Amino acid sequence: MSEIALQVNFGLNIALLLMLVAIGLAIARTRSLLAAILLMGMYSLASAVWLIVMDAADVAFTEAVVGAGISTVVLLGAILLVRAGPVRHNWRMTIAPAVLVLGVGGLLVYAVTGLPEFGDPASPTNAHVGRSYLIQTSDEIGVPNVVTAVLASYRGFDTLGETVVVFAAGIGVALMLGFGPRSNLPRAPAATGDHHVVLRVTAKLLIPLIALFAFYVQFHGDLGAGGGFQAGVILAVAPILHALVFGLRGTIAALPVRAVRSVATMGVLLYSGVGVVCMINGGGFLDYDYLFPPSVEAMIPPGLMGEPYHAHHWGQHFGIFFIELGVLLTVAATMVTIFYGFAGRAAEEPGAST
Amino acid sequence: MILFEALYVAPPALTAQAPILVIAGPLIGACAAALSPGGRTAWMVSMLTAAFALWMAVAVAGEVAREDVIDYALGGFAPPMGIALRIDALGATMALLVASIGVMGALYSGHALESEVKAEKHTLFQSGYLLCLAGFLGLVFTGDAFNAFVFLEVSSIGTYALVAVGEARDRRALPAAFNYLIFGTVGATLYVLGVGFLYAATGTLNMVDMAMRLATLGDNSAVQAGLAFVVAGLGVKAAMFPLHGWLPGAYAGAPSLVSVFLAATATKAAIYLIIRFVFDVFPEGEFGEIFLSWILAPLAAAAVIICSVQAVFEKEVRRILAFSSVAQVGFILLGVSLATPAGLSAGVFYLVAHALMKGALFMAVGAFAISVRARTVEDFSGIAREAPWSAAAFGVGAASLGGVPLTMGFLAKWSLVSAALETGEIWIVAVLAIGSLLTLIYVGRMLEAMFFRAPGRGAERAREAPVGVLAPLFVLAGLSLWFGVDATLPVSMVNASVSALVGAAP
Amino acid sequence: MLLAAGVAGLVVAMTMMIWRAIVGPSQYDRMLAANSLGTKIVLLIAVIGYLSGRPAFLDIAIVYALINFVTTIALMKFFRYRTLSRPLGPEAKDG
Amino acid sequence: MVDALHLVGGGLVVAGALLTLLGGVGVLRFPDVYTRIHAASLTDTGGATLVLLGLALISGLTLETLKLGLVWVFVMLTTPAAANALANAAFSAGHTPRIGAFQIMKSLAAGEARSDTQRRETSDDDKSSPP
Amino acid sequence: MNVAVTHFNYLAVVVLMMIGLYVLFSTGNLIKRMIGLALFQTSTALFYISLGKVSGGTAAIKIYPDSPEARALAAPLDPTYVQQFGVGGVVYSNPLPHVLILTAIVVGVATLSVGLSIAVRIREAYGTVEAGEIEAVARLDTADAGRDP
Repeated sequence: MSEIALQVNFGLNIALLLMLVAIGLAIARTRSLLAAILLMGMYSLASAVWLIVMDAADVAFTEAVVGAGISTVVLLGAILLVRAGPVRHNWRMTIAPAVLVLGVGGLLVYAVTGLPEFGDPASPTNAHVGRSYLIQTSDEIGVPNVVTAVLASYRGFDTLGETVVVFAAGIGVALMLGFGPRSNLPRAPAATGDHHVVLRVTAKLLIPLIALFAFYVQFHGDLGAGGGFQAGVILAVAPILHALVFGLRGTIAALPVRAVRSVATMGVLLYSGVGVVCMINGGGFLDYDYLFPPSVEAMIPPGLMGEPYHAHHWGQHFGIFFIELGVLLTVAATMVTIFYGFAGRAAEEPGAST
Repeated sequence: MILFEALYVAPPALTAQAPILVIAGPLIGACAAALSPGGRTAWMVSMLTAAFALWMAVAVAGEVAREDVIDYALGGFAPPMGIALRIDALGATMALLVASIGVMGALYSGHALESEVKAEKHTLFQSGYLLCLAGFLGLVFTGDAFNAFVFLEVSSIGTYALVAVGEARDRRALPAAFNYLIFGTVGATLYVLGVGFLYAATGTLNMVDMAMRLATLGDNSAVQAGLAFVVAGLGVKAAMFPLHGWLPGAYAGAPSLVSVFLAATATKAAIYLIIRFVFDVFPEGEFGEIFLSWILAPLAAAAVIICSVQAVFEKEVRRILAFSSVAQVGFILLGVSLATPAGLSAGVFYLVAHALMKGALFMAVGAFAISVRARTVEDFSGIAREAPWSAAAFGVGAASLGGVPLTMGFLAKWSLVSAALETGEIWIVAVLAIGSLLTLIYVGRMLEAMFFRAPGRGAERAREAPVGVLAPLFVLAGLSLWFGVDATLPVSMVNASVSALVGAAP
Repeated sequence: MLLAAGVAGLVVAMTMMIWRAIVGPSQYDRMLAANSLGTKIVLLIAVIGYLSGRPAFLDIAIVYALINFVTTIALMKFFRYRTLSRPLGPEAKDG
Repeated sequence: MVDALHLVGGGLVVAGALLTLLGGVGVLRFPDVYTRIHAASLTDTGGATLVLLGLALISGLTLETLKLGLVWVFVMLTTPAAANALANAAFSAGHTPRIGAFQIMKSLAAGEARSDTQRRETSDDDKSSPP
Repeated sequence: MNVAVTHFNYLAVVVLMMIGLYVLFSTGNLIKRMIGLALFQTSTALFYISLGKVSGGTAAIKIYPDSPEARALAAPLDPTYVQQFGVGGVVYSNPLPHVLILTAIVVGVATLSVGLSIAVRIREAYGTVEAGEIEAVARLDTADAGRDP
């Protein structure tokens, strides 16, 4: 890194934030839902670059796959189902919100003046707990990616909650959309006269690559940016792409709805099961140091996994491995469930489509 | 506490882990329910899990009675680094309340679901129900501000869908659920924003650590706004007066099981968290006092008056009960805003009383709904003749709501009034009196229609609800009565709770 | 220095895409802008990674390239077929 | 030697960025969707090739180079495919090109295609709604 | 220094939040409301991330101390600054907000999908997703409540 990199970071920060504000204003202004969705996707894209500038690589990863990918697809699925026209504007409906928003904004500006300067390394945020994580991770967890260490180990309970939130969303969408008319899913077309050869071939090439890449992100999460959640969403993208290109019918035949739902459940069970195993072995819930009973731990030769990974970290490593796997399963399966819900609900009456 | 000694039969190994088992039990149960082959199995899973959670909650309460405060470090990391559960007497009381309502709801769902939710949805519904239960229990136990947000969302996301499932009976459930989702998410986001400001000021998310650091820091604009956002965000969830717009529709539209569960736990858990922040985390000083007496108290008073009036003019029974809930939240917050030990314990006692009686009332309405599709007070007229037992339970709940002597509601109102008199805040006494009068009016309207009129169109076809529904209903109504006569148990728990809080009172 | 100039060029190009997305006029212009913005962001992430000495972030660029494609397919299905469940192929009812 | 590689790599990155910039100008200035698609996809692939090649020169033979290659493959696969899909969608939705032989033929045939296109271009904003 | 400069990030985030809230409350269209809600939630994420940035820092993925990479990262910074705020010779940004926001983003997409699914059902039950029209129908429902269902 050179001095110029710092200046570039500074400039990028400002430029990207201004871009975000511009996109936000455009979203507020547009009356077309589709335009709003497209702009929202662009907002996510731009904010993810900003996140990289802010050193939040893991978050950028997530925002990229969730904001630009899954959210856009889900929103598209939704506006197809509601067949909404342009948003109606009513000037009377703009005054009260404007007053409210200005009030909240005023309070926020007042609050912001009390914050420490942006980027201050000595601010309470950066000096207290955050710094302790950076210092202690090597000793206590032993993975290079501190974000993964905090996510999966120090604050593993939050992550369990997050996984459960995803699971709950899957249940919610299934309750709403899962039992409706999944009638007449169209068959795959005959091969003749197919003029989407480009897309079909590209998709065929990409789908296995996407799955492979998901597993790379999963197992590389200790060392670099990535982890169960990101990998889960990427993994879900593979069947979604398959459904988009080759039709939902074939995808559901390969990955039945119930099976996918069960996988989501298995993920949560795996995660909480790790916690319970730790408890049975005498530790607290999710205390991975107790993942293996002492008798097993004693059998592990100290240098087995290389110098930094002494026996104490064994449990942490495997604990993180298993819970990230649980997150992967739940997230991937739930995202597919959600997609099934929106794509599979054939709401249009015959002939209603354009 | 003798009761706990008697009930407290959990083996020591379980007791040590009881705080987390209270939360993890329903979580794992939710998975099992989702995997189970049919609605019946899911219901059994639901029952077992809720009972397990209650058992563990009792164990926790016994432990708290002995040790005052339990800290449970998750993942083996001490608090500011890791997440810790922190349970004091108030938390234990709330957990007992939530878990008991959870068991009653699970028992009740055996029959109630069949008439209101399509059979194919039963497994997922039970799973969602257990997730909500886990969410509320986690919310009550956690000692970490951000973890509270996660549990807030665990419970909320499940709740939105569960409310919307009520569309099978009443399609107004759908927009109500959507409204709830919008309000709830804005509330949760405001909460996160507030926690963000507090985090920026203190650098920690653990509530105890945060309180310690705030005490030395004093307040600056970030802290003040942070607290304001936290309370506003939780206020949405707690249906604090101007932020209650989501509640009437949601309670009226949801399947009756969900109404029971929400009315008895959702707003209560949020109020609990408000109390937690106001008394444990807020730095002592002018800001806290100004907040309590100039913002919280007037809003609570407005809620009592305005929403009671709305309840008086409402036609549909469920909506009356829903508006009444907002008004009763006002009663509770009035007690809290007094910030004296007496006021606080009156507020907490009222909270428990309201949970029991509102649970009983919604459950009774659900019991009627099994046989008849009645909505308005007119529809319910004369129903007491066709379904006497459910109506009797409804009557007990309504009497408690109206503050008739020998019910828990009476004791609650009485202690509120005496606490207000003690502080000399006459206007609060006046508000309480007007509110109680209005409550009597709408309660009287419902009871008059049910018990003293000839059966109307709807009530003629009414039949008594099955035992599976009557049993939990009678437990809730009976508790309202029993605690109205002999309130030793709740009073001792509430007093313990308040003495845990009041040291830090502003 | 050169990399910084590259970043500047890419940022200006991004701004142009955002402008195109805001003014439209048709939805296809917005789609084009979104897609092209995605490509530029892939490049930007790669260049930032080298500039700031952490080239490991290329993983994120890869994800972007993938996601961008999926989104575009979804949008195309939106325009062509008005459903996400239909397979691609000869149009049954061209619209 | 290393410095020279860095210099050349940096130069390629700048060239790539300039190419995308040029494409951006095209996207802003060209008259209709098809020409804009043309400008964007052409410069995107070209610019991506230059930038990624430049970065590869800078990083030398490492794992990162492999990833750069992967990014390049993905961009090369997806950008043209997306452009194809986009143009296809626009065309089948009835968007008429404003320049080129197609347009001339059409304007000869109809005599009023220009105004037709303009109307379409402005009214298209709410295409998400069913007619 | 001027607050507008030192707190630029926070102010921009405030503007984004206001935009999100405005979109949320100024439209009756349920889908657009969800978009506004998503915008509001995302801006909270940006707020947290801004809090965790340390100037001159790098992503919190540990680099082996004294490796060439670590030295290159520390080179442009003041050595005493690195000494005071760095860990193993490298200044990292704060990982905790990143973890929190990972969770928040997940919650955001969960809310979005549940909200949209409810909106879809509303469209099926009411034939519209405009809040005003839904309310009108719901009022009729309420008025109907007295009559036999």
